[in-house]
Amino acid sequence: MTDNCDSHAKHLLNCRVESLAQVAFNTYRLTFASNWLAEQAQPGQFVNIAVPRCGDILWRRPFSFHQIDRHSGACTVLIQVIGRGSEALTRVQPGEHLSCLAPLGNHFVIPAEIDELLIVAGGLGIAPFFFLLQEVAAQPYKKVLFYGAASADCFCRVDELSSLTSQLFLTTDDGSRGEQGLVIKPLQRFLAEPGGKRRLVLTCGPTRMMQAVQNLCKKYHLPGYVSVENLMACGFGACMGCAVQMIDKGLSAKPFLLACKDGPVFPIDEIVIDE
Amino acid sequence: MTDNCDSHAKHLLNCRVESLAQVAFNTYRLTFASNWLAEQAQPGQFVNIAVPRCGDILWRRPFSFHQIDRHSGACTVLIQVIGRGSEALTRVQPGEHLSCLAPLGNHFVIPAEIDELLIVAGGLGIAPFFFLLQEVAAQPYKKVLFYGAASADCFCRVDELSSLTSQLFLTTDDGSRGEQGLVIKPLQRFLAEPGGKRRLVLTCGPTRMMQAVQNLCKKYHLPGYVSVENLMACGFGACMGCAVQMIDKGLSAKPFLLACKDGPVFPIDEIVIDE
Amino acid sequence: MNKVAIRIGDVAFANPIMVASGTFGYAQEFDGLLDFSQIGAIVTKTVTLEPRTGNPPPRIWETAAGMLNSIGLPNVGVEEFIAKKMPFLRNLATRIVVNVAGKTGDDYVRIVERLQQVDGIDAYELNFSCPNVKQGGMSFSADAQIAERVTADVRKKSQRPLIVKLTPNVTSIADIGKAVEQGGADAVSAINTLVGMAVDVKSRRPRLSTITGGLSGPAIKPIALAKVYELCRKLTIPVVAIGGIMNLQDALEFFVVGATAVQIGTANFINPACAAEIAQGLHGYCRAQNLNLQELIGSLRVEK
Amino acid sequence: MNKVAIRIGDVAFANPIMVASGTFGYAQEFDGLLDFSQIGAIVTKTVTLEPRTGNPPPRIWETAAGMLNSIGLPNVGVEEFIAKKMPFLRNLATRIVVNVAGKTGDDYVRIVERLQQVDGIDAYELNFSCPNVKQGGMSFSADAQIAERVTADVRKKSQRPLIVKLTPNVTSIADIGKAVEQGGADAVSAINTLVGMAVDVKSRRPRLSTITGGLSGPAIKPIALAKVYELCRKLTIPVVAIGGIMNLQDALEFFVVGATAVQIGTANFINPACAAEIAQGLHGYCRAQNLNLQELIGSLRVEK
Ligand SMILES: Cc1cc2nc3c(=O)[nH]c(=O)nc-3n(C[C@H](O)[C@H](O)[C@H](O)COP(=O)(O)OP(=O)(O)OC[C@H]3O[C@@H](n4cnc5c(N)ncnc54)[C@H](O)[C@@H]3O)c2cc1C
Ligand SMILES: Cc1cc2nc3c(=O)[nH]c(=O)nc-3n(C[C@H](O)[C@H](O)[C@H](O)COP(=O)(O)OP(=O)(O)OC[C@H]3O[C@@H](n4cnc5c(N)ncnc54)[C@H](O)[C@@H]3O)c2cc1C
Ligand SMILES: Cc1cc2nc3c(=O)[nH]c(=O)nc-3n(C[C@H](O)[C@H](O)[C@H](O)COP(=O)(O)O)c2cc1C
Ligand SMILES: Cc1cc2nc3c(=O)[nH]c(=O)nc-3n(C[C@H](O)[C@H](O)[C@H](O)COP(=O)(O)O)c2cc1C
Ligand code: FES
Ligand code: FES
Repeated sequence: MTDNCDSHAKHLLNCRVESLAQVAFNTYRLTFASNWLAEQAQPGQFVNIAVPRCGDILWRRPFSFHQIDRHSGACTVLIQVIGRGSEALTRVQPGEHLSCLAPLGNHFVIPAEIDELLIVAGGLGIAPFFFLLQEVAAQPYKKVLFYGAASADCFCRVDELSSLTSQLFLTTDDGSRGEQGLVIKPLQRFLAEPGGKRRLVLTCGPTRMMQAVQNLCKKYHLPGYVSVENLMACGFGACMGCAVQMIDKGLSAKPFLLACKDGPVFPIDEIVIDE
Repeated sequence: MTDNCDSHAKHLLNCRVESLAQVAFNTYRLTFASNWLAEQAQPGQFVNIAVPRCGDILWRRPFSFHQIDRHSGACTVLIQVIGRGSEALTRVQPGEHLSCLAPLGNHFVIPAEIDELLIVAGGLGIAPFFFLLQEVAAQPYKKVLFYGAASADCFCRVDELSSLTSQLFLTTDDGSRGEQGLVIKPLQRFLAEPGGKRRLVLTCGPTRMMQAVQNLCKKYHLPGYVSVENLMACGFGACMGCAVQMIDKGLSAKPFLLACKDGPVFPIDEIVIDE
Repeated sequence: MNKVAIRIGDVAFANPIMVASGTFGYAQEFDGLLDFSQIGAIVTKTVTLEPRTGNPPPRIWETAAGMLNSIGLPNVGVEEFIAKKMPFLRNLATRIVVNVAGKTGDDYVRIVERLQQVDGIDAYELNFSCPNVKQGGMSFSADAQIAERVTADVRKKSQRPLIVKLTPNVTSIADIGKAVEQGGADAVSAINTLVGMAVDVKSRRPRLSTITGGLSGPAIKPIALAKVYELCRKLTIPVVAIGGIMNLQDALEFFVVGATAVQIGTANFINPACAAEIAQGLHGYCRAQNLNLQELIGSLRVEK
Repeated sequence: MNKVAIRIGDVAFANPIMVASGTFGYAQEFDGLLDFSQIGAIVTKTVTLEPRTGNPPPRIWETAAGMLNSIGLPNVGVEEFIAKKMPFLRNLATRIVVNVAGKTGDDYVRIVERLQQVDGIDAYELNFSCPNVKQGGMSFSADAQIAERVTADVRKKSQRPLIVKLTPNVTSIADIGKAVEQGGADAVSAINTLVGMAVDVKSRRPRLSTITGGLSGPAIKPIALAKVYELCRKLTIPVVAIGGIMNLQDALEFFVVGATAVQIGTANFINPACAAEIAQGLHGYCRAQNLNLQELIGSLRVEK
């Protein structure tokens, strides 16, 4: 599940922007064209996009694949505007070209023999799970999504997600949609009830939330995977900047893994989840 | 003529972009709104515009006032794309706001008692003279424009300029419009013929051209003014970076003047014209 | 209550936002562009004993998130400064710090002696570090012994606080800082510009007439922050931070590592009202966070 | 005819465009992203005697036109480097320069002694200058005597060219450069990163786990150019230029001031094919201008 993808697989691509549309508060869907990428990309992997025309923004910006149309070659990422890079990327025009380094990182591999797939997403942590849910749509196991956001207008594509899942729990910080409070609350209740024997937990989102999921997995002895979003200078293992600390089990001589190459998907009981 | 304008006169203004249109090869007309500026600005003065959204471009970019509608408050500059700053400024959208520091510098003051005003412009050096010609339209003296460009498609607003002048000489490097060769050629012929007694020469353009005009002024003992385009970090006398060397006449203790404050308009026999 | 007031020596400053030498002229050019009373102090363009004409053009070049300059300290000299520039400066409702430079230690002493007779000056900043003056300059800033001696000599003649401005172009800025502290400086300011260069490949010429010049602007902020942090840890006198500060957030970083005050340099060229805006922003920040500037200064958390 | 070939010691390089240590791993990550045979040399990530795990996160931070890193030289150690990394490296159609670092002078000698037994290595680069290694490191690069002695000691054991990599964080980089030249270095490379820092104002924490780190990228190019120029004027051995090179134009500036070769660092992260593109560009430039690289090197015109 945390297999490195073949290092030959990544390419530097010049991709045409097909569309850009706002999908939620401060959040945009950016679609670009690459048939090759649309064939290669796996849920959990990401693309590192160069910010155009901003000479002082040095690094590319990493975004998870959010939706891939394997036939048309349309690759979509979900971009939340949080700083100058993401802002600039949501100002590109259809027809422009973006320099994309992809596909990067490892990906989710879901064993077929589970009963329940529990996905816990906070905010933009939802990004990779849309793609994942599409890919596993035909799988027989139950898919439960716990999706928290700050406010009702921050949710992305809830109707579609609803149709891709067996059960959907929404929470908001301000109670404007779904349950009020942290997304951990419905997860806690869910886990407290007896359920499927072979559960697998996946999570992506704010640090605090992922830490809470980590604790719950420990408590309930559940296998789980976390997708981290460390700062990245390169995104392909060259700078060693995106180190993730491993939980010291007294075994490994290798205390650090690289988020971009060994991850971004890690077994939830293996790494220290930190800011 | 090289009077400093009152230092209180400059302001930091947030101006709405009204329009942007290509007018020649690589050259755009940018119009923004400021009633105050449209009242204040004089031909020869310039505006220092902050390049939006480009954190690594530190300095503002200076542009001469090219056309001012004193009634509507529309202020126009002519922008040639030569680097990243000018490129970014020709991507702004109407409705956006630009941070403008203006009016800056001194301005042309044409004595009423001349017979002939000879203007020698190379390339974008034409920018300030459109405004000047509009302002002196009612003056009785003859206005002769020598306007050189690389190629026919580089000329800006020739028809309008033609109607504002008594005589117009066009030259292109490639002969695609007007006379082939340097703009100095028709000027030389013109000066060799007997003409108006009281001639005044104004020039703006490439260094070599301005040097040639300087030499001709010397040869024919003509008064003249040159508008320089030094690199500027501030545009208002704060950095002392835009120094212009004075011609050593053994008189002045002040060997350097500031292009942004003492200029950009200088008596042509006073300064060393250099890259 | 003023939450942002500071002291250097026995002089109080209403707020810790100053404008850096050489980037604000003698303030006249900024008249009408900002309210001088909102900034803590104006540090003047460097004044020398004799008038200086400065370096030939080209004097400036833009670099990635920064700029190079080799202005060369053009100024009217101390006498004309007193006669022509002080009348305007002393009427401004802010502190005036006069930045002085000399070719020899004696020059510094003589300029300060002369300025002691003049009203309206609140402190001196000794520029030991301008990289663009060919004769001398660097030696003062790179040699701890000389720096200490010159500081001590000036100290004897000065009844006003002395701030010594340090160059970053040394192996250990703290060694020089400690030396001038020893010499009696009331504060140090850092950093001056870093030695830098640019080349026009087409003409094969340096972009500056002096070949190398001084680098300033956002590009150098990380370096300035490291130097200021080093000084704050090793010295007991206040540190005035300079280097790439463009906005409130940048200024706050320097306070967190321990700076008592900050100076805005290159940013004045781009936004002439920058220093006043940062000062206003700092008031607002302290109010909103309900803290005194003193609580912010040196609040860096380095345990972990 | 190859217009762009260069020599360091007795080794010829097909072109002067190298990739800088620590920014290209051991080349594997770049497989498929560029044609290795197009670049002049690969300088490996620093190799130490024992394996190192590197610094805890956070290790990187983006700054204006630059970045800070405090990676801390994680590497597998010299034995595993030989066993696991050299097989891939020695099959590449380019020169391999192994960058080595130690805590003591003796470490450098031992690593090089060991590497002498290994095929496929064309030169060594001695990293005297990494600012992120707490124990030692800095002393080698800031002290001319130590630098000379260690160079001389390694020289005795090495049959391959020695390039000594210098830190810019010193008062006079030329003094250190002259010392290692004296010690027998075949070339110097400069600059390593500048000490820098950034702070998270909200949490009051440094952005890097090690508080300070190394600044690289376009922000430092002007500083690198000034240091390289200084070295080129004062040394007789070749200077390999490093610092903020993002494109051909940047590289040309360094050749004009006198660099014999250049290394591409941070740019590899943004455009993994950068070094190959610059090398191709240089071929094209020399062809178009009808000149040999040697005519370009040191062609700066400073009379005026
Ligand atoms: C593997 C991976 C996948 C990602 N997928 C997505 C995605 O699908 N959609 C999406 O919107 N974002 C995603 N991100 C995060 C995204 O890359 C950052 O939000 C973006 O790079 C910010 O760039 P900026 O220039 O706008 O912000 P900056 O101006 O660089 O930063 C603004 C502030 O945000 C903080 N910040 C920046 N990047 C991160 C980060 N990665 N994690 C935490 N804080 C950060 C900075 O510390 C700073 O305080 C992903 C990150 C990684 C590593
Ligand atoms: C008082 C004044 C009035 C001006 N009026 C106009 C005008 O009306 N219309 C117009 O198009 N331009 C005008 N200019 C020039 C204009 O300011 C520059 O072209 C612009 O700043 C270039 O910015 P950039 O970021 O596109 O180029 P950069 O990327 O900064 O530079 C690209 C290349 O052009 C060179 N360059 C940059 N600025 C200048 C300059 N000022 N002179 C000579 N070479 C330069 C640089 O050396 C560099 O090689 C004026 C300049 C001054 C000082
Ligand atoms: C154009 C220019 C001129 C300067 N002149 C002086 C000077 O006369 N005296 C001085 O002590 N520092 C001078 N400096 C240095 C600044 O005061 C400041 O230390 C440096 O620019 C770093 O700060 P910044 O990055 O905010 O600009 C000058 C800087 C610039 C950019
Ligand atoms: C992430 C990172 C890691 C680095 N690791 C090393 C290293 O292991 N050994 C070394 O000698 N230099 C190392 N360097 C320094 C570079 O080789 C180079 O000297 C410096 O980054 C300046 O060049 P640049 O601006 O082109 O990046 C590292 C630089 C970066 C950015
Ligand atoms: S981001 Fe460079 S190694 Fe992971
Ligand atoms: S541009 Fe700053 S003084 Fe002229």
